[in-house]
Amino acid sequence: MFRMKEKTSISKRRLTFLRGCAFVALAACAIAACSAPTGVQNDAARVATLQEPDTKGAPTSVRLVTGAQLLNTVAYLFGPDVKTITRFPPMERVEGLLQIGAGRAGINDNYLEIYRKASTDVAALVMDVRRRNFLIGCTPANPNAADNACATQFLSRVGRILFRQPLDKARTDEVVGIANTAADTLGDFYSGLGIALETLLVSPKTLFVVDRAEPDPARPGEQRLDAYSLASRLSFFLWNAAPDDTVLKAAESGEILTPKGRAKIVDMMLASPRLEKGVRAFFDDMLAFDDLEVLAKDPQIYPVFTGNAVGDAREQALRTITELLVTERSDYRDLFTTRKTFVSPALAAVYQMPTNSSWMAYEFPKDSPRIGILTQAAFLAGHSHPGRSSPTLRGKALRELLFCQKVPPPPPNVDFSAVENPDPNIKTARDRLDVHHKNPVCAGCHKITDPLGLALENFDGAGQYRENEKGAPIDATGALDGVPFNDPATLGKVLHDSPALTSCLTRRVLSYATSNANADAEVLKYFNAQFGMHGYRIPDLLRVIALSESFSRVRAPESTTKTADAGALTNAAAK
Amino acid sequence: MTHMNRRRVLRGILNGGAVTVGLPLLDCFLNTNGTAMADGKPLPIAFGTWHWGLGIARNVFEPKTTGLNYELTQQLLPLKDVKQHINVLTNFTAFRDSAPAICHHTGWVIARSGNAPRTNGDVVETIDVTTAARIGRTTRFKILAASAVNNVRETFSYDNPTTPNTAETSALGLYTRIFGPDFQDPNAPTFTPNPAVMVRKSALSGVMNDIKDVEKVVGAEDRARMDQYFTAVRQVERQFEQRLTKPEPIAACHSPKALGEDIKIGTEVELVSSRHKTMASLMAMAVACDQTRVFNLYYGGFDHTKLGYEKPHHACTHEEPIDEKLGYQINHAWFTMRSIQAWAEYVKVLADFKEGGGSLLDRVLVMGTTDVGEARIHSIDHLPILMAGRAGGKVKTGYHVDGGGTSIARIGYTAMRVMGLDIPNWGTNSNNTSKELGEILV
Amino acid sequence: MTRTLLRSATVGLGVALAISAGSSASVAETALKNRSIGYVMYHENRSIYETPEKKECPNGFNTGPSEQIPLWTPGGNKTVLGTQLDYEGEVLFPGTSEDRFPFNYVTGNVGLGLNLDGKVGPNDFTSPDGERGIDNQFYRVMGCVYNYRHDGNTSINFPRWRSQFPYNVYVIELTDVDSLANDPDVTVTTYRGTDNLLTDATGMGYLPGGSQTIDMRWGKKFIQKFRGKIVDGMLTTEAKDLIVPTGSYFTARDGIPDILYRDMRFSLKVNETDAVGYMGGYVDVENWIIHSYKTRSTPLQIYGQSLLPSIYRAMRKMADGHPDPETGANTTLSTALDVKFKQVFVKHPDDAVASAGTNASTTLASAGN
Amino acid sequence: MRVFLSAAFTPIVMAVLACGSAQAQSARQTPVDAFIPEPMPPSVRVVQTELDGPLFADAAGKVFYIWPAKGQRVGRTGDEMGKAPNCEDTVIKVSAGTMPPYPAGLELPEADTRPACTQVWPPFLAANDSKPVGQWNIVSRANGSKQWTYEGYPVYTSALDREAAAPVGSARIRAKGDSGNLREPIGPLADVPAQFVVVSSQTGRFLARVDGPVVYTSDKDAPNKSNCDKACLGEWQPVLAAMAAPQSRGEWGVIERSPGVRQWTFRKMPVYTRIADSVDDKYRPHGFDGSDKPGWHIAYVRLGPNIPKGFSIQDTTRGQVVADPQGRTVYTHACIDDAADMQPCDHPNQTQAYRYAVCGHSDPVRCVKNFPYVIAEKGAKSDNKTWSVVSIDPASGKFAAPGQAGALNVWAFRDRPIYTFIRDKAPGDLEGDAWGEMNGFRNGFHAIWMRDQFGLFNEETRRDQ
Repeated sequence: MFRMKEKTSISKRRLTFLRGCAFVALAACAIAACSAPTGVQNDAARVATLQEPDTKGAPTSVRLVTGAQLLNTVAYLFGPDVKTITRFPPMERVEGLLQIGAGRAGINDNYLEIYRKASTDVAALVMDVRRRNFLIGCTPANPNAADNACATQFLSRVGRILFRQPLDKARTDEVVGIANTAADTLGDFYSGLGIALETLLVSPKTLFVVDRAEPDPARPGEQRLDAYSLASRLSFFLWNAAPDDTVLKAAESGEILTPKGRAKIVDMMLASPRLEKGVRAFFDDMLAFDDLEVLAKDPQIYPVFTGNAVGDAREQALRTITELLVTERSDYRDLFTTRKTFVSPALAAVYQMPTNSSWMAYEFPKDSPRIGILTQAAFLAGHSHPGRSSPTLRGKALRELLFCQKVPPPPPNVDFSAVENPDPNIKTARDRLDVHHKNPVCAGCHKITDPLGLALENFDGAGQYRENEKGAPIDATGALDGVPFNDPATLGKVLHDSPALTSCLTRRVLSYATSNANADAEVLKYFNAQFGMHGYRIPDLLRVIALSESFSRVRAPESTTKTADAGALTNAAAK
Repeated sequence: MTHMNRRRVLRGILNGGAVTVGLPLLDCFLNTNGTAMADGKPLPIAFGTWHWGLGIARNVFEPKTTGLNYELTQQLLPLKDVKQHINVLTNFTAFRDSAPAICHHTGWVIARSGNAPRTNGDVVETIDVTTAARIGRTTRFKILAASAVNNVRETFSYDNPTTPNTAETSALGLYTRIFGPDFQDPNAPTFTPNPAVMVRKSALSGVMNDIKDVEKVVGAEDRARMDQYFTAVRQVERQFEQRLTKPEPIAACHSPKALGEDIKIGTEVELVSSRHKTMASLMAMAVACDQTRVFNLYYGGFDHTKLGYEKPHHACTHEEPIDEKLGYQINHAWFTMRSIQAWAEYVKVLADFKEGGGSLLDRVLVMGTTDVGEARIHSIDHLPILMAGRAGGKVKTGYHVDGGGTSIARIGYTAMRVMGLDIPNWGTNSNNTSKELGEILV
Repeated sequence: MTRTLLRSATVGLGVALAISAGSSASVAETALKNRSIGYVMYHENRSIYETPEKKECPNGFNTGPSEQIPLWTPGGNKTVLGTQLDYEGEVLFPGTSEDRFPFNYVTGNVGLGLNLDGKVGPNDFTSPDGERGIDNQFYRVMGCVYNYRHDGNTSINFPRWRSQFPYNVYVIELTDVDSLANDPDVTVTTYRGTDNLLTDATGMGYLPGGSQTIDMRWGKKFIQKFRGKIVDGMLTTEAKDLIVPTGSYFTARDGIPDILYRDMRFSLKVNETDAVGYMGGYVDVENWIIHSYKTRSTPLQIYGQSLLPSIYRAMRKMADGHPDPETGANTTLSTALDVKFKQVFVKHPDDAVASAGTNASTTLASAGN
Repeated sequence: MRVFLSAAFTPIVMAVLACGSAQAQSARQTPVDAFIPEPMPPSVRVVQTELDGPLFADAAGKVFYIWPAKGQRVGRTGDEMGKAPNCEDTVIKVSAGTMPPYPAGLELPEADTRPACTQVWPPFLAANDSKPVGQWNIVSRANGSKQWTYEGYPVYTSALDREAAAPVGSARIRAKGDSGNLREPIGPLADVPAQFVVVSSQTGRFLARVDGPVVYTSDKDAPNKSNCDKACLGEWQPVLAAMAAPQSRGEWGVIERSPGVRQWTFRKMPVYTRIADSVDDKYRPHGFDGSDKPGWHIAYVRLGPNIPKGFSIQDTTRGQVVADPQGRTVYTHACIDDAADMQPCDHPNQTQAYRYAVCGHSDPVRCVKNFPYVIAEKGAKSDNKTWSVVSIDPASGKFAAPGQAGALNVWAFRDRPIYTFIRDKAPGDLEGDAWGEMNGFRNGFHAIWMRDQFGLFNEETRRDQ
């Protein structure tokens, strides 16, 4: 607000106009009011920051592990070279996150076949003559027959990691039995062991992360995650992989359930280089980078934006994010004003700059228009049409992905001709959209999205810099909820200072951590304030959340009927 | 049928509000193909690939018009009797992005895997393997591959870069593999179950126990998901069971007469062609006997020779002068013509194979690839693909389609969609596509 | 109609992109930096003038090893020693005797290339647009050898080798440039680059804006400096000896040979994205024959009907440069290359200072025993 | 001809040593080349060889070879997997015409004395009661005798091999392209984790990651301790191991770089690849540029044999070659003939007609002038089996009889004399490389590459181990 006053001196007339516009827009378009904490002021909230408000926790859920989570776990077990090139089934994006969609995804016979194929690939790699000596840890007495001791040793060790808890005796015997029978039938110890490993890999205990609840001794009547479920939630949250041996040990001993023990484990996980994978996975999800997998540009209009450039654009954004937020522990908001990034040969061509033959760290010069992650190819090209830029798509993405707002889809029966088949005399996107805005049905929403996107019009549909469109100079001025800007750099600054930016991030991280998008407003307010107190540093926010009650407290899912399920929960808890 | 766009389906579900099931139930949008059993349901669809080496001479191969009723060009003339059963697809591109151009490799690898290789043998899962995971689960061979090319190291099927699937290179070998001692004639009175299958089936019991365990601790909605998973595992188990029980008799299945002796090894076109024809018949019978639903047959790599002409096909593409009057290489054109003729013979074998009320072609789809477009310069644009069969009524035939320089991965993508694979898109980098070849879909 | 348009647009993709990208305003703004600009060669071929009716070869094309080897030994020797080993020995150590086979030279006087000696001689060519005095005796010899004509195998492969084989990445850097339109004094330095060329998704259309790090570890031999000038966008340079890395796929593993050009100079139309035109100079006959043989052995020479012993004799006959100080016989043949470059950002390794190769002409021998 | 002044080359030699070439490292490591034992027929053993690593050999130590069929420009030669051997007892006297434009049926040089295939490649025969074991099986020869096969291919020894564990018949370091169909020595798998392969080179057998890049170690590291900091990690990439597997074994171990991240060690030294060593391109293979970085070394499993004393290594436009004491590039002659049994024709015990054709248009006198032998100083000796001093009769090109007058003591590589080339004028010149038929692959000369910057990265290297 203070900053806004500063800005008003630039153009009072324009600001007034924009303010009015924004008001109209909100009224007409009914932008979803899911950004509750927006505008909550630090001073007022500071009191609330000291203590986490009482929470009823997130409903327990059952989540299908993602392909990346499965592969990360397999890599932990067997090394980075044991991987399959399987294309895992896609999840559905719910409340802005695939991670929440994972709580609804199932496995039908087609998908099972994909997991089976992946498990066959992995087992074959592990049993390869070059690997097994290093990975199995024992040698069978006779390679052509079953070996109970060796199979038991291997399968119980691997099963514990895959299932995220130790196998009980019966299950161990069962899977060793599979290995033994198969070994004797096929006359090969390793083939038998491979088949047993395959069954562990496709077990629901590997593929589904099940939240199990138990009564919270500190709070009678309330439920918390049990030790193993907590270990899993922490590990998938921070590492995007199943818990490792250390984390499981803390669950086995119950240490993870004590505040001190939990803090120790969380701090260890935050200090590990594996945190980078976790943070990558979160931002990849939040920024919907999976959409880049199907992004295609018109090769005649953007010859330089090849398939390589698309893949590298995603990698660039993720490298920028992890370097800034994890390695340098910088302020999250700096992501929108930083000039530091990484560039590959394919991207250097898009950015019209020299490069090395592989990835290199790079800082755009002070006078460069490239500032912040929004001026990178992933955002610019990812939210454009195949052959031209789109202020609307960019503005919409910014609202939805970074501000957690919902922009409604266009109403039916709209005449898009002004933008789709524009009058050739109209040169720039701004002018084309102006024509489109003459239709009052459209104007409402477009006034929410377009001004943000228009600030990025100096970048074409592939993210290449330009000063003109069809010979006409580009006007990159605009305003965000009343705060004006006149180029990508000032847009970045305005974003940086927008409270919605950080509150949305807080909301997304909490949703991602708990697979629940419906946290209490008060709880969000608390975490948001904590985020601010910690200088908007991501690892600190992760820590606060990982150690919070909101993270470990659970309740039964709403739609679950009380009877049998409650019994099951109790039974599980009693174990 | 209109193929429902997956994203649209998703949006539909989301906009509809309650989402109680995950994506997998999209399966319900697929028709009944691929899962038909020998219990009176329609005969199962099957997928084949075919390969010929060294592409085409564009000026005498590519038809001048598209659609039905195109005129057969000089190199396509051998197809005149089977024109109604096939589609000729021309002018597709193998986009390699920054990957190197690997001679005789890049073209077919992208056609069959959607991914540009960086070295020889750098081949990710090929289309036949992906398709077999969907439709080939119940048969004795998930994939059956044979090659009239006399080289075991030459294959066009990969699970991954380190796992190529080799093809049978002798006709006798192919016969023995299918109809030798391990053949369980569906029409025979006796049956012996395969112990390796038994082991795999029994291993599933552990997974099912785990599902039951999990079901105990989850809510009702999640239990429905576990039930769905249980059903899927049960289905796999049933597929194993099916392979362990005596199959239903199949009227069209007759174990062919044993091959007395192998067809001579050699590269001479007449020899290759006779091996190819024998292999084609064996392959057709293997499909009819439901021994496999995914079948690869390779007619040629590049060392075929012509009696009385000293250069093998590949050398010929480079070494033979262009005939100044005709404007093309005469002997190369002859080799290509023989390849197209072999394709015609293959299609005819399938068309003439009677089963049910029709022919084998009614329920198969065969995709014939080659490694280069314009042979003389070994180009990887202007790539052609030949297709045959109607895939259970989902594909119409008799067309020439001009791909307009789009990615050749579109054809593989279309084929897999036709085979019932629920994939929203296919291919990597610039070959990624979600655009089917609508021109040949019913 | 739509279809036809679409198709022709796509057919031309590689080529069209290469040209249209030239108009990209943004690259233009950034390409000339610190008074310098780099280009990487993506196309190279011999300048051969052809007419559709093949008027320049009234006696037809020359025949190659397939046609000639059966006639190699009169009376039909049936031994490996008398045919194969004799022919291969003859390629490596060609004699000076009269050719036993007739050779078809280009007739007429229309040809492409540059006027190297500043004179208009009786054997010189006149370009289709009327420029006289063009020296290109290489064309006189090779114009009727199918391999070197536009759809000959060598002509198809040379551009590919040039653009795709890392050994051959060839970079020129213009320095001291005040304007790409007119500048009386610029420096052109040649290098070998170490990076892949930037392409569109087809891998066949080359784009400006890539980067090339100079090879100072192994490539010093290829460095040469030229003084030049730009007049109305046309860059011309002085002539110097030059070694150009010119390997083929077939010799990727062993024996990559280089071509020695004598008195080579550039004549290129330059702008912010492209440099297109000629390199003209003289090829050393001995060096060239061995280069040809090492990059394309006899079975590959068949591809375009080139019979090296005959070509050697023809080259000796038409040689028009660099007389041997002892015998007075010319040792080189005037030639021109059609070359195309795309703009690249040139990076010099930190620890290396670019310096001209000292004695390009002396490090490659030009005479055997 | 310019005089080669050895003093002038000293700086280059020094530079090479400073770059940490194999030669400079030879004192640091002992040759050990671990392999995974596999079931073998009773009379088979594994021998350690200098350039080719562990190979299968007979009781006398003579190395085994196979001859997998391979398509030629015309036709196909070699043994088909699982089929009867094509290397027979009959003497072949005419050409097979595999290389256009030369037709089949031409009389081969010295046809009257040309040996049968099995005289050059004696089959490794099995006893009548031999039983298949592991990858070893038995196939019947045309004459009814039984021959061992390995992975389906008939197994042979080579008559050219004079010493135990010294394969002269053929090598793992192979010519490419149209090189005819060479025999391949066979051996067990190297005992390295599956992320790695062992690649044979003239400098020794070194480690590479299975997907291509060369593996290095750093002087800054200590045993079982990596000191590669953030700046270092910008250029070098630790080769990571599984975090939850036992995996210490033999010369291999793991260290925990940081919590949850384990790095492989080889002989206690942490191993890395260099990020900029490009490998994802068929034509830009193993980058060795990391070895130019001070303090970094290629991780050799076993160093190659020392080059003869006084010889040097020279830079060329595409890597480094071995040069004689005067700095002249040295060449070997390689040859395989055009008969159906594709016999080698590059050894002093065999016909010299091929070499004479390409070194002097079939004139032995011109040959000696064009490609002079590299004369060994009196008393010169090699400390290994790869390099040797042999006595040659310059008139015939064959080994001289003991005490023969006029015989020359010359340097040999793999039992074949080496040569310099008259057209090379300065160190690093390579005029003689690829000199001959089919780029010198079928019959011609090649430099001995110590570092091949632009060599093809190909499946055969990948398959190496």
